[in-house]
Amino acid sequence: MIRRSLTLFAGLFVLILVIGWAMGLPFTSSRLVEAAAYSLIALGLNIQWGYGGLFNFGIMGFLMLGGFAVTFISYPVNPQFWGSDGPWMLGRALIAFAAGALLVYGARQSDKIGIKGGWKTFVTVLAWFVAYCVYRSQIDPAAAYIEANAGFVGGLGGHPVLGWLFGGVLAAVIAFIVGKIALGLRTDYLAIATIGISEIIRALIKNMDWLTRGTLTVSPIPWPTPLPQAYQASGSDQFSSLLLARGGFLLLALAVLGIAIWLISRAYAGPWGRMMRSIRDNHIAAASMGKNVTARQLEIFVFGSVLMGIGGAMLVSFTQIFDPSSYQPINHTFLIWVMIIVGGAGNNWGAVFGAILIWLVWVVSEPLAKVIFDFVSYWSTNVGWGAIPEIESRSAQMRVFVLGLVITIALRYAPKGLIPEVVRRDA
Amino acid sequence: MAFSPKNAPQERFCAKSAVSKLTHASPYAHMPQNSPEYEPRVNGIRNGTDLVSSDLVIDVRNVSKRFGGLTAVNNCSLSVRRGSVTGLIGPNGAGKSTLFNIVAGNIVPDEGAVIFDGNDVTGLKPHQLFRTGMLRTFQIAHEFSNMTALENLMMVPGDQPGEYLGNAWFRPGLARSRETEVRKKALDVIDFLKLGHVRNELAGNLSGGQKKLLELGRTMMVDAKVVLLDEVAAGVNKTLLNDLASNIERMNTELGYTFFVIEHDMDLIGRLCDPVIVMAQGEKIAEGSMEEIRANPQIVEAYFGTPVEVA
Amino acid sequence: MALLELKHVVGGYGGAPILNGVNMAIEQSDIGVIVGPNGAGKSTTLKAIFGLLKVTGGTIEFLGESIANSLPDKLVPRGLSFVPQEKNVFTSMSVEENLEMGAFTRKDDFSETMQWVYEMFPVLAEKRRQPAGELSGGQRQMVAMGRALMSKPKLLMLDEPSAGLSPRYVIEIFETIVRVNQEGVGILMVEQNARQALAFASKGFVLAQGQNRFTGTGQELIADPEVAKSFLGG
Amino acid sequence: MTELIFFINQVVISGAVLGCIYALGAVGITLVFGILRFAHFAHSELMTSGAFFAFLLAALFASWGIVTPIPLGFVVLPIAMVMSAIFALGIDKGFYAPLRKRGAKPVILLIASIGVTLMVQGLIRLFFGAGSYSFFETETKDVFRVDLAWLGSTRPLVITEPQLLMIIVTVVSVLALHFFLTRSRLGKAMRAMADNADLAQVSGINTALVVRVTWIVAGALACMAGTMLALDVTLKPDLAFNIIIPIFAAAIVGGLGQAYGAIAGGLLIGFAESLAVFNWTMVLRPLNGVLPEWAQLPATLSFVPTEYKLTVAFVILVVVLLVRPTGIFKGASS
Repeated sequence: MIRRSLTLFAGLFVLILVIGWAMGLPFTSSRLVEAAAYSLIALGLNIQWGYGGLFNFGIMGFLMLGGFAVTFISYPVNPQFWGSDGPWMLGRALIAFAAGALLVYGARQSDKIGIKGGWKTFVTVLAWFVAYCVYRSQIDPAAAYIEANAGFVGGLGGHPVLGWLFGGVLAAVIAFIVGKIALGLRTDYLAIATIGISEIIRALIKNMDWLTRGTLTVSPIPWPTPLPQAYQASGSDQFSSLLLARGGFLLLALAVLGIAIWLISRAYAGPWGRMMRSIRDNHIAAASMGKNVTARQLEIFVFGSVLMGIGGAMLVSFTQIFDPSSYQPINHTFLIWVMIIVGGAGNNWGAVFGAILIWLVWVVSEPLAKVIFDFVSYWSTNVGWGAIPEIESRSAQMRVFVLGLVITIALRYAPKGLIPEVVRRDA
Repeated sequence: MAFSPKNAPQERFCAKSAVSKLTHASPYAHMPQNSPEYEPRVNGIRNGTDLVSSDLVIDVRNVSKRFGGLTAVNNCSLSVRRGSVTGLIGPNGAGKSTLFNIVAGNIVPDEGAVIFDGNDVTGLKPHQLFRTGMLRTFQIAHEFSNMTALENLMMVPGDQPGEYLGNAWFRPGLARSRETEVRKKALDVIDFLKLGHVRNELAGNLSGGQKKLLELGRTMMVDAKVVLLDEVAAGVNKTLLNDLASNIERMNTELGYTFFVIEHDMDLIGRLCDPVIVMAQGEKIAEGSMEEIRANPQIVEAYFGTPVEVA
Repeated sequence: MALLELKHVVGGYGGAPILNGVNMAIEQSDIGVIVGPNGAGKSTTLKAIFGLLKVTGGTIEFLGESIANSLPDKLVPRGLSFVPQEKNVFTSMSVEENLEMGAFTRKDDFSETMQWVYEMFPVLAEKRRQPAGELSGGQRQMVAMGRALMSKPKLLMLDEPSAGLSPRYVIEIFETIVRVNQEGVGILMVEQNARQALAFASKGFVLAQGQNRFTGTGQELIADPEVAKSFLGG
Repeated sequence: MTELIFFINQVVISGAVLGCIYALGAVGITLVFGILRFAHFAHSELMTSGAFFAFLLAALFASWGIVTPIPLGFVVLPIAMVMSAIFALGIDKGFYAPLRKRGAKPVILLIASIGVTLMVQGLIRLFFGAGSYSFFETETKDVFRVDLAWLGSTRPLVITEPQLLMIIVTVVSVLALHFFLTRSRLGKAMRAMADNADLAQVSGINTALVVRVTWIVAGALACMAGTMLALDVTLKPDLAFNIIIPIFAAAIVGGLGQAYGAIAGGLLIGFAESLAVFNWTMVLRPLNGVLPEWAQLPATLSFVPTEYKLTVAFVILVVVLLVRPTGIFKGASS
């Protein structure tokens, strides 16, 4: 098993060298930083699906939360907003929100004062409606005012690493709420529910212009490590300063990844992992053996989502732009699933391997498809069938097909992944 | 021996033979018998230690459960005496398994209450019942199929420090020392069950009988007040079954475990259980020793069956 | 030539075999009853005959032709029919639709057979439009038997037809089974109510650990002290 | 009265159109779930590919100079439906059947259907690029305006020809489906297998045949839904991928496995979405004359801003799952 893993990783290393040789070092170094972030995200899904058997199809939503978090923390402070009535109006909206929440909570407790059955339902629905109206009455003008006078709220000017951490925290909070609502559902319902939740998160982030600038995008978001410009200023040439800067970012990303792997492995190797696997295998028996299945599933869902949030924040930090409309279920949910299925659910190294491999396949399939198309086009022109039209845009679509092909082949011929889960045998 | 409870309370030491037989008011009546001190509905009362004589460790009161149009358990009342091995028999579909699932918290009854050790535990979740000291096995083995036999046992003990992320990350010593204990105990149990040769095998690959043994082994991993055994003999070979039975007897007489057993194997019931409760159509129809049950023509008809007159 | 003949049948669900050499022979005039402890392979035998699990050894012949590992959609038209123990009606479909499903493999007009079934179970005629899921346990068992009879089988196999029924219904179901047999349908059934069923069985088979332990007429088996002691509960 | 007609135009008609499309999509999903017990995610791609089949056929017909009184999309629909049915059968044979044979869990089939989604979408994009197409490049989209001045309305009732045809076609196919499921032998066999697959097999029903019929029906209905969606708006490679959530919501709200539930769920979600984003100010404007200065209605007054239309389906889904987990009609529990 170990030999197989080492061989596969060695192969991966060779693949990276080949890509580096063919595509150049700047391209490859960028892809490697992204691969590190995707590894972290894949580990998050591995925890949820591989360890916990939970079906999360809403990864995109958690990545967006992470992206928003790092933007909010690390983007420079917007004096126009803080100097206007905006904070005050937002405060009022916040109070309205709290009041609404209190109202709904009160309605849900209304049976204590003798309102029962249908009446309680009626009161609760009415409370929801009133709370919604109260909140909208405050937030709508506040949003309009901020958008008109200050553009958007802006950032807090904090360190990007703080933003990564906040990404994890934000993802944890949302995952907790989502888990409370949805984790009791059957697998297929859970899949649909999590997709729906991620779509709601996307709709909110995309349209809350006052908070996120929506489709107008926010950039440049600062790096946690020195930017290439900083190296250039201190006298390095363009090429090496680019590499130095990316190398620095990569080191930081790898450090985060390393810490994550260390923490996960430590927990998973012991009783915690055993308990989680028992819940995944047979939650009825696990409950009868005293494990609090609901709480533990929530725990693992939150844990996994935290890694997704941090990974999503890293990606946005690296590209320096937060563009809500660039998030797509294919690129940000299904891609991660393919990584896990191909790499091997339930095995951390499998998840990392799958993440790096699939990310490279994903980014390389476009130029590769272009080369193939060019070749075929050249040949077909010579034969007299004419050239392939619009090669550029067609090659860009090729990777979606390749992704689908890879996952179906993996399910058929290596259903447990390339580095499958290891059975923990006692010596 | 692997099963010495650390702080076995003396009052639990209560062998079958040592307890004088309860007088069963009218064991063969078709109506459920409610002793006078029972109130018909006690839902919602918790920790009412006064409700029950401490002699009864499980006390099921007027429980009903319907699935759609089918009434699986119908106003059923029965009890299990502390320290006894109580058998539950009845024809297929009599509601035994449903009743078991209600007692174990896997099914919430429509009506009635389950009193466990003096507390109303109706509606408690299985993992909460585990903490009160009630353990169960399943009729169809519920093994953790992708874990080894040893892991199947090691996961059982509650409150393992290593099951909490904080301890697993920052206090590995604490987790490790408990882990060693748990492992030792699991190995003892595995040896006792003669499963040593398959301890590293995935539980999903074991034979039906071995899975059953593993289930029994899980109940040995902790010190339980009551163990519910759901058809533990099915698929277990005779020799092993003998070991199993003597083990159950020993756990009962020496360590004071109480057992509540559903079983189709009449030999095993006859050997282990006193009293035996007979259920039919969701109700308790009789209770008594195996000899008494066998001697009753009505029960023999309902359960063992009598020849039909055919033209 | 027997209607159905099993010789040294070995089979299981892929893992260790559950059947380790089962022998049986049933004529069209027979009522065969299989008894034995849980896990002895009683239901498994019926499933093996009906192609629902893999037969790896021995032969199963129906009307002289090998039918081992044939699927039900090939067996039903040949004259075999099976009533499973649980979930044996289509709960969301009406009684009449349930019966129609039993006649799915028939291309000819089956209204006469349906009439015959309704005569045998008059209560079903009353409830023909009602969803089968709303019926009581005993009535469901009748629907299940009716469904199986709609294909005009030569041999009807029943898996614990009396399971979960009150004693009154048990007797009724057994009487119906005898009546079906008198109409010329061979019966092979698994029963927990062993003594009761063996009383009217022309052939009895006691299975244990996937093998025949005793074979004889029902009366012989009941009279055998060893069978009575080990398998009939004293 | 003008306001009422406005309401009908904005909510009733557009809700009905959306509801029909959701319903036809959800029926396919629910049938596949009932028979094969897995959530078929790639249904969106059956819809999109079906629409492209219809589009290609319509273009072919147009190039032959065939002119029809109704939009070509509807004329070629039957042929496109046959092609889609064959396509669906092919997908099952190529990707799902081998997994089923191995005894894979429904979750694995669900993931496989994601793979199929990606492949089909990749192929469509490969051939058609990422742009959008219209059925009405050569034809005109007829718009019927029913003048209702005699009712005192200053606005006409507006419905386009495709919308009208769409509603008619949906009603006809739902009726046909109803008769197929309740009267035909195969339809009954499908219901039987959805009810209890093991018993269906024991009864001698050829379950492999039922699976094939299911794919044929699901593929054909998906093609119909996709084509009608493309006729109503425009044809894009991600045409149905964007509405798969409301369609799943419709199937779940109706109770997975219940064909009639899916239709009800589809209509419910379609109307709910239209109603949620409806701007009440348009209807309530006469009140502005009565209300004092400070309480004038704002320019837009809707339950949900238009940007959040998609979330409506999901909120309904969550509420239904929490209140009645098996859907409005009791769904299958796998």
